[in-house]
Amino acid sequence: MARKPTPAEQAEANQLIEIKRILETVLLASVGPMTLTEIKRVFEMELSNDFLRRGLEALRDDWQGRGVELVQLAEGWRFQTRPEYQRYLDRLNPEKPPRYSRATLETLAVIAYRQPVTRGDVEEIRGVAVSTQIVKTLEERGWIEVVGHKEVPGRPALFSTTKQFLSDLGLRTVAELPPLPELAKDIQLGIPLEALPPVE
Amino acid sequence: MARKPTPAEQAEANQLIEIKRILETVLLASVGPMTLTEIKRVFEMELSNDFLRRGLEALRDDWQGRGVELVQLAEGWRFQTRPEYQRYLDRLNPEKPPRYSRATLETLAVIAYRQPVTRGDVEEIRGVAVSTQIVKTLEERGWIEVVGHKEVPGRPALFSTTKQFLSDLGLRTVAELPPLPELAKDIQLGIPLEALPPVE
Amino acid sequence: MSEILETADAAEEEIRHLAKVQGELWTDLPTDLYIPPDALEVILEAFEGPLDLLLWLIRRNNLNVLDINMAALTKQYMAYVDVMRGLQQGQRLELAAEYLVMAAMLIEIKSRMLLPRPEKVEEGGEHDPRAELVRRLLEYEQMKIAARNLDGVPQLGRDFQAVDVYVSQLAIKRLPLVGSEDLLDAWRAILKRASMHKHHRIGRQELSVREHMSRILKQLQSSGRLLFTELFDPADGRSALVVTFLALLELVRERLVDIVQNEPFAPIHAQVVAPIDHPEAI
Repeated sequence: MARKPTPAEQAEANQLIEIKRILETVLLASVGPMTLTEIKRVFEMELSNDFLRRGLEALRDDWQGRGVELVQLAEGWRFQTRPEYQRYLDRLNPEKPPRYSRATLETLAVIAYRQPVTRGDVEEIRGVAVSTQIVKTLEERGWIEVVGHKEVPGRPALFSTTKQFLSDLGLRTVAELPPLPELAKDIQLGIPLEALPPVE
Repeated sequence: MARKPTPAEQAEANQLIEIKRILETVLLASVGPMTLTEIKRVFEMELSNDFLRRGLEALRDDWQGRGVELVQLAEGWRFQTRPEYQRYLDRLNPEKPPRYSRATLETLAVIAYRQPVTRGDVEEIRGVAVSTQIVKTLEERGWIEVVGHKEVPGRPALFSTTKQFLSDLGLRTVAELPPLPELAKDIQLGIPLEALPPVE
Repeated sequence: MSEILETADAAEEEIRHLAKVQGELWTDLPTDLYIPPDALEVILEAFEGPLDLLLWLIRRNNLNVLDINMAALTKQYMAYVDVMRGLQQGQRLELAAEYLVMAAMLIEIKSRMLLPRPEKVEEGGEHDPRAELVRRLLEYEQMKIAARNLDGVPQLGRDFQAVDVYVSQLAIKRLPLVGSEDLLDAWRAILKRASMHKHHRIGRQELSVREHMSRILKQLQSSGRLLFTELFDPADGRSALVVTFLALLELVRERLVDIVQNEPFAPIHAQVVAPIDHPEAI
């Protein structure tokens, strides 16, 4: 920096340092992710969203290269450990959360990528019935929820994924999910593919 | 440092940095305090208690001057927020402040508006007995005090409100209490106010 | 395509694993939709349904689904359904039914392929009977891979943790807050209960009187006896002097303070009423 900061710039820089310190403390102590609105409530004075976001981004930069990172999720901002450090945590607490069955994961994938969908839609794609237990498991985890009903006979429930699902995967929006793999161009049916009409 | 560190010293310094990073991550993620034995279990390699303690102390120093501190307790090491930052956290989870019972508030009101009064006066005005606990609560709060005794059988204590009561309520004098539009003065005295000399 | 082959490898791995779990029950991989009865359970657990199995067969074995002996397969499936009905395995029965539907679909496709094609097709009319099956297989495969990718995304509690810093609480006891409005409310409540009594308007002036009564009592309490004039401070101003005087009168009237003058023109004193001096006060 060649130019000396003006007193006003110096004051703002000092204020940013103090605000970062408060942000860090509150976010480290918070149990869940914090929205901007919640974070705002922490401060005595009224802070602009812009200033607050700058503070959060500066804080995120400060934590670069450590075992814990500040991330922005669907539900807000949260400090979380980096996956690279999980092995240390695992040694401490060897009990792993149970892995989901393929049936549960496939059901979740259909709901995540095709939402909102009915259970019937999921069954149509997977070619098998979806057990009530699977739906219950995902609902209890807080990953899927009923967002409405389809106006067809029986008015089946429409499921979507929740914000918590995204946060639990470290994501902000559904668009950040791994991209859906491209549909394979063909399938070996033992018959020359050219005979088949284009598949949409 | 005037002297260039030897390669061995350099290696140890680097190791300390990485160990601090792991310690920080594990301690920030830990729900409760961690004993030295637990902390040791986190590492692949065998670390001496001495080296580990040096790492913890260095980490504690790194966190000086922030809103969160690393402390050593009887149960082990843990990160915790500094009390100075509690007000920010309190604003986040505004706990409903405790409230006095109606009986306590009414007793206080009678003492404030009719001071100096005896407990008997309060009881007469409120129409119910005043428990010793209520009087004790208000005395311990420093809001009422005995200013004399009434020369009737039993010489009951005369209570008035204190200066602290006024300052806690943000008042300068008792006269700044909200004026009572309708006050059953005669409940206490049984004498109409007109008997008193005219008030300027 | 490598992803797809990986999926097939994973399925194979799964079957081997399951077969091991089941002991020496069954170690051969299926080569068509025909499931040996003793492998039924393994197949049902290894595959997520007939689409999954068919997909695996096609990807793994380059199977021509139309070469499957449909008649034998159907017969076999019907036998499973019978067995499962006998075992009261509702869940499995349902799953077996899905395989049956798949077999039926394949039979339908095969039969339609065998029929001679009409010379001229109306637009949008007849199309390859396999198209729908292919579409479903591809869509299922896409979701199957998507599910695996989703599982690969780092997950809270499994691959990373939220931080949990202890919030230290100051050991100060939170005291109830009281505002002057609360006192007014309390008074109103008392008045409401005592509404049969005659009401009177009380202003700030009277509150001042009562406050001065407390002050004078406190003063006399510590000194015992004071010169009448000592109770007044001219610096307080005229209205304060009046209020002090009123407070003194009220104290006398309430028999809390005595005003004494030993002889005419002697100094007037105020003192706390003493029980010994005034036994008749009772």
